[in-house]
Amino acid sequence: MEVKLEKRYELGVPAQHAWAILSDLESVASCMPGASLGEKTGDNAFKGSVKVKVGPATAQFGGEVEILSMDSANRSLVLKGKGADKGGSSASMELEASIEEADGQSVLVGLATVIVNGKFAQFGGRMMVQVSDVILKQFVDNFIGKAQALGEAAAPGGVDSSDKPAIQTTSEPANELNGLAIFWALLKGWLGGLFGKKSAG
Amino acid sequence: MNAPVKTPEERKADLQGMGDSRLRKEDARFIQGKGQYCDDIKLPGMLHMDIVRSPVAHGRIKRINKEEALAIPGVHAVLTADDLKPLNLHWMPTLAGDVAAVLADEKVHFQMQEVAIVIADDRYIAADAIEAVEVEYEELPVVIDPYAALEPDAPVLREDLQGKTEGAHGPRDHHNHIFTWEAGDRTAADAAFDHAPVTVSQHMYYPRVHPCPLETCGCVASFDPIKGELTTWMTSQAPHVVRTVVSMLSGVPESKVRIISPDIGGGFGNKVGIYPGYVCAIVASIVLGRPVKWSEDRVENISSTAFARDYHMDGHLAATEDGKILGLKVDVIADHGAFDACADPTKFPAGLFHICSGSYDIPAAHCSVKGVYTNKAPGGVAYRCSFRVTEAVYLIERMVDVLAQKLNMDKAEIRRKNFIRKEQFPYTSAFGFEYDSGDYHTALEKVLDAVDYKALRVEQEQKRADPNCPTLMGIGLVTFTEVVGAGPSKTCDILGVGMFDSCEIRIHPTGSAIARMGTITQGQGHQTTYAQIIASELGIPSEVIQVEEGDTSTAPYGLGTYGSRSTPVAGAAIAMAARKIHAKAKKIAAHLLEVSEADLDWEVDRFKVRGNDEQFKTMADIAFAAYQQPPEGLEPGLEAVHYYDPPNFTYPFGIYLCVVDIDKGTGESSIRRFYALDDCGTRINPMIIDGQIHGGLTEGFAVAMGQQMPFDEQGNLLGNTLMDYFLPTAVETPTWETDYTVTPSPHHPIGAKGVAESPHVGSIPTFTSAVVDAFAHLGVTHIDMPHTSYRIWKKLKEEGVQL
Amino acid sequence: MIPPSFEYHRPSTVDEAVGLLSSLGSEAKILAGGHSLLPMMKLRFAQPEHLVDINRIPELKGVRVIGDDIVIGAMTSENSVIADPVLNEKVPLLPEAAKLIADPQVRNRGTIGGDIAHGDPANDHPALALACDAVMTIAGPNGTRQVPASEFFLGTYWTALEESDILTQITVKAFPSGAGYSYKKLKRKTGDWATAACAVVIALSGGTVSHIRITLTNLGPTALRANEAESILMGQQVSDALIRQAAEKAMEICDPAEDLRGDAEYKTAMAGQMVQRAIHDALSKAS
Amino acid sequence: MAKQIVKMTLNGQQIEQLVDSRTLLVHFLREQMSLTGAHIGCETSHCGACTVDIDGESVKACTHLAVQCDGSDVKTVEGLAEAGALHAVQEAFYEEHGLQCGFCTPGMLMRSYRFLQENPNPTEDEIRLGLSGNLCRCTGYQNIVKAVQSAAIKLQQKESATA
Repeated sequence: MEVKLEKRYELGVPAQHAWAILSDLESVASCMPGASLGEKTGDNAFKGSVKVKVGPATAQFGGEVEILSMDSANRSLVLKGKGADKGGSSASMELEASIEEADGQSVLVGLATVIVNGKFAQFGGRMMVQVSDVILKQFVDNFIGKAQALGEAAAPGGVDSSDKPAIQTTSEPANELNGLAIFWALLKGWLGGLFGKKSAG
Repeated sequence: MNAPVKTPEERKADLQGMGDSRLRKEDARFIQGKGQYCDDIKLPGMLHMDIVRSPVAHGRIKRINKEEALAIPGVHAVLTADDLKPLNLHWMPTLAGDVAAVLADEKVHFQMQEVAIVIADDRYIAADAIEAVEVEYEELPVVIDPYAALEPDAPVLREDLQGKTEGAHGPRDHHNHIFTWEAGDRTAADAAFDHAPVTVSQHMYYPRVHPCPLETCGCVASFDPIKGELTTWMTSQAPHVVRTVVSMLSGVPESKVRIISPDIGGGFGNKVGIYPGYVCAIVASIVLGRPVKWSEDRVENISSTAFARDYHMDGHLAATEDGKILGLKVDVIADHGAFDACADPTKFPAGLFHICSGSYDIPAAHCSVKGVYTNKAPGGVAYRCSFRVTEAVYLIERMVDVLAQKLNMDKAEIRRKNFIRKEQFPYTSAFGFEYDSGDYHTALEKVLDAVDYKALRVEQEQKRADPNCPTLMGIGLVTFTEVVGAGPSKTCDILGVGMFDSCEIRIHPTGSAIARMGTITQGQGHQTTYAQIIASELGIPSEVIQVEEGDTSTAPYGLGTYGSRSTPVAGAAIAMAARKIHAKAKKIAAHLLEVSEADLDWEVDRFKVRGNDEQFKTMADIAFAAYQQPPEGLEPGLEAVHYYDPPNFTYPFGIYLCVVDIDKGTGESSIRRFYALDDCGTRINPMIIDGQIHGGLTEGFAVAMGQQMPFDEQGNLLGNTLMDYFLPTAVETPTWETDYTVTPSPHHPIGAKGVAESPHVGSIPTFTSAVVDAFAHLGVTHIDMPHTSYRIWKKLKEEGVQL
Repeated sequence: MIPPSFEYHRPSTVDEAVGLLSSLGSEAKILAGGHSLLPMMKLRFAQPEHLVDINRIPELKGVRVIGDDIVIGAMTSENSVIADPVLNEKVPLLPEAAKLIADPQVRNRGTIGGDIAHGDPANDHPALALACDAVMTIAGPNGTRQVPASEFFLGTYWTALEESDILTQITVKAFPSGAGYSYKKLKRKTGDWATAACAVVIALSGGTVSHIRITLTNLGPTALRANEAESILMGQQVSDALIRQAAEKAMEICDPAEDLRGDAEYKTAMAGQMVQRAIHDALSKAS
Repeated sequence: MAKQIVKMTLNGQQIEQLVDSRTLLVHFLREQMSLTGAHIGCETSHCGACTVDIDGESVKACTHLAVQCDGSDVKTVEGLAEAGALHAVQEAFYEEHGLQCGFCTPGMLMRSYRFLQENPNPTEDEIRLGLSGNLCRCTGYQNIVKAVQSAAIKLQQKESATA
């Protein structure tokens, strides 16, 4: 089962801070609810795992994540992750993500193609789009948190000119997607009217 | 004191023989929860097997890690293809001349394919252990569409067959091509089309569906290492065939293999095949020396064992302006999935699809069926029908409707015009079938009168004229002929074994009897109806006739129960065996009555001396004498075995009419009326026949209105639980009206033709005919199944029908 | 299909249950009717280490009238809802709609609270709760709180319930006198979830609409209330044309997930059909 | 593994058994108690072949834990006939040809048994709704409906006879 998700999230942080996070796989991973990076398996490749809780259901995928291409000039990258769980499901995601600058505002733009096979596709398909929405909102909240922290870290000396300041450790990333976080994610999502367009395929 | 003397009619009634709506002998155990189904069997020391299955539809197995599973307390073994290789059991032959992986050998070819098995103390531990077996796959491009599979650059699905240009059924012209099978005369058919004033063509897809009996597949394999004997209880519709195959596979002599089909919770074709689960449980039992049980769950059942249909059909008819059909051409792309595991007679890779000229006198016809591999589960079984006959009947009945629409003729009229006439029987079709008997015109008129067809058409006209009418009304009519009772061994065999069937009858000294057959009931009521045949033939009350089936150590060899072959083939064997006994009994009677056989008349339950009602010997008297004082030169005892090789198939037919009302707003359809007239020749037990017809109609309703096995592009089967796979409840199921005519089969000893499948075969195109008819005034000639509200609504929208 | 191992707990009071949930943490799940949770466990989607069975907590069952509140215990079974005299008299929408849920056996186990707490937009009670202006009573580690239905359903499988919370009561008020009501549910077969469903409560005074609720099942990430559709009819004399307009408004807020029941276009269209039919049916019962 | 003692009345008899907390009632009955009447058809509570009676209610035993039956009164098809006499629904299913392969029958019987106590004088539509949690692949339900109608009459006659 394949689902395409197109998302735009206004970040309210300077673009280079956003890019600093986005271009660093480890900090991106730490924004992903339930995700953790393991050993480095290549220049831009890591072993990784992600645990997702949706209501009573839990999915734990182990696999690999790799940055296929990165274009710092345009602040965009292409990332591929794939993995499998023990219960007979496998999943892969190809994500084109970039930071756009629109009238001083930085916007995180993501186009994700998610393919799920096995039990989750057979039984979970009904909920895939909604659940992805929820997970991505959680991701973006963590992302903004980190980017803002960067800003604070850099101040008062003004924003570091280099696009790659040292990553500060900020609020502990959620070790799994939990109901309360989702609650806020959704509430903000609605207030901000930020839900993106989606197309189930 | 003397018992009152009974009239022959009274004695006949006492027998409960043929024609009697005798209550079922098997029910006593079922209504008290004492049936014995496969999963009810519990043996000392029995272990449980569960199966690790592929989540991907096409992939290479990179790594299998058993360690974690083996570490779980209570796990005895984890086996993969590598473990089966030394035994040469990792692949097995299929009934269709292909091979199928028992456990995936380096590659998986469909989602839910068997990859490894786990043997554990109980099913709970086994279920935990399959989760602990880690399998790493390299995903390969998936091919779901058979047309795409035939593209030159399509991925190679069956690497094991690469370079093989010759398949079991002739040349292969593409790496995903299995066979191309043809019947009829292409030249003659082309000629008919060349000169025909009218031709019509229609493409139609018969979706992949699943028989889905309420009981899934399973077995208990028990190998006795001391005696070297293998006993297996198995949900099988053909235990003897299984015994032969198991012996061939395992090397255990057939004399030491015993297959027992216990009570079976419905088959409908799902339990004809020999599945990896069976083979693995048997191997595990041989390896571990302990009984091993395998019980499939519902998701496994729908996903991996025995789909049916999946035919992409193009039909063409040539005709005169006034609707006389001159020629028929059919081209089919048959999606067989990953392995060709269809259960058809060996010489017929498309089964008996060439019955597709139907009930009509068509001078020239040709059909061609092309089998294709895709990344789907193997199967292609006959789902409550004779081999591919459902597809054939659907094709021709749809085409005749399409032609009628083109010519603006009434459905009934065009059928009257093209029917094979009563006096033409026995009739040889353009495909070479010799139809045994039929009277289609009489049956059609009976149905049209019963439902007042004219009035229905008037009502339909009025509703079409009224824009505010909330429903579309459709009338479906189907006049089908089946070919069942496979089959004559000159044309039909399975693995080289002719498709005869058998019966052994033993009359005990006290006049009761035991009879055994090579078939196996799955709800058809053999234990009841078979006894009725013997009762009528031998004058022994049904009540004292014990019928046993399904145990290969006691029953004579038979090919099993599917394709409506039990009554046509085993039923004939029963009559013939009884007649052998009857002949011997007559000799004994003559001896006892001290007259010549020529002076004896048979009356219900006795031989009597002609013209003297006082002088007679009942079958009970004769049975005792057979063991006590047989005549000179006649061996003692009273029993017989008969192997019946049918001279021909039988050709049951039926006329079905359906009225459907479609909600213009939601696309919901409601079956207002369904009238089914069946002619199955001689009727053995009318009560059971009606029950079989109700059931077949209901399965037909399910197929036509809701059943489907949808796959996404990655080969995930969506909807493999009973939440999504449509099995209608009592609420959705229509109320059925049944009727009959009787046209006995001239070549069958008792004139019976077989019945249980006609209602499935005949009803499916009737529903489609009705749904399409609701749209006919808009120029719609065909709508593919299933006719779900969703799909019908899309059609309503397409045609601009507004509420 | 075999569930994974877990520890089974059977508290006899709500406090005990909440205590268990907070001490056991995120690996504990509440077992109510079990007809959503156990199948998920059998498919190994859910693998909780602890099940807290709240079926033997008397205070969670039954329907009581407290002043003009009708208080429904969260563990009241669907069949009890169907049979309850108070609900049939004062909130007849609930029993009528409950008859369309699952099948007779499942309705013996399935509970109104479980149906709501699961947060599945396909479940029927969320839309019914919105139509009845229900208020949810939630017991948690920090005592009990009340959340109106309008703020309870937050997304697919997500509600205002936090990890150690238990939904204990659903409180509704009697319908206005003479109110008409209806639940129209399109489904593939008995026992299925709704392809689209609509609940309507409507009251008239002097020929115009004085009270109306229009809510939708399985047409978005949560149950939906069609406010704009309501306002089209509110205070108006109902006409077929207005009903059609209201249906169109309701369709505008639909965002259903595509599945085997149909695509978004079909489900949205069916929402329109169900809304119209439910309004007509409700009107026929209003006086 | 978490095992617990469970006490229940099973077909009129007091029993006390040690069960694993995850043991499904249907497996407990079939494997631990060797009562194989309740069958497993779908495992997702759709087919009703596992229907049993718990404390006067029809329940699908494939979606119910054995431990949940602690202190309950459980009746299975094996307990339907009393003192060797078939129950009216058993007689009726036999007489009206309400079964074929027999696999759904125990569930159908147990549901009909309970349904006719919930609604002693049902219409055909009420019967079809009342049995809508039980699937049958063989009969098309027509004779099952007839059987339930006939059982209803039998039970009413028994009533008036004893009254």
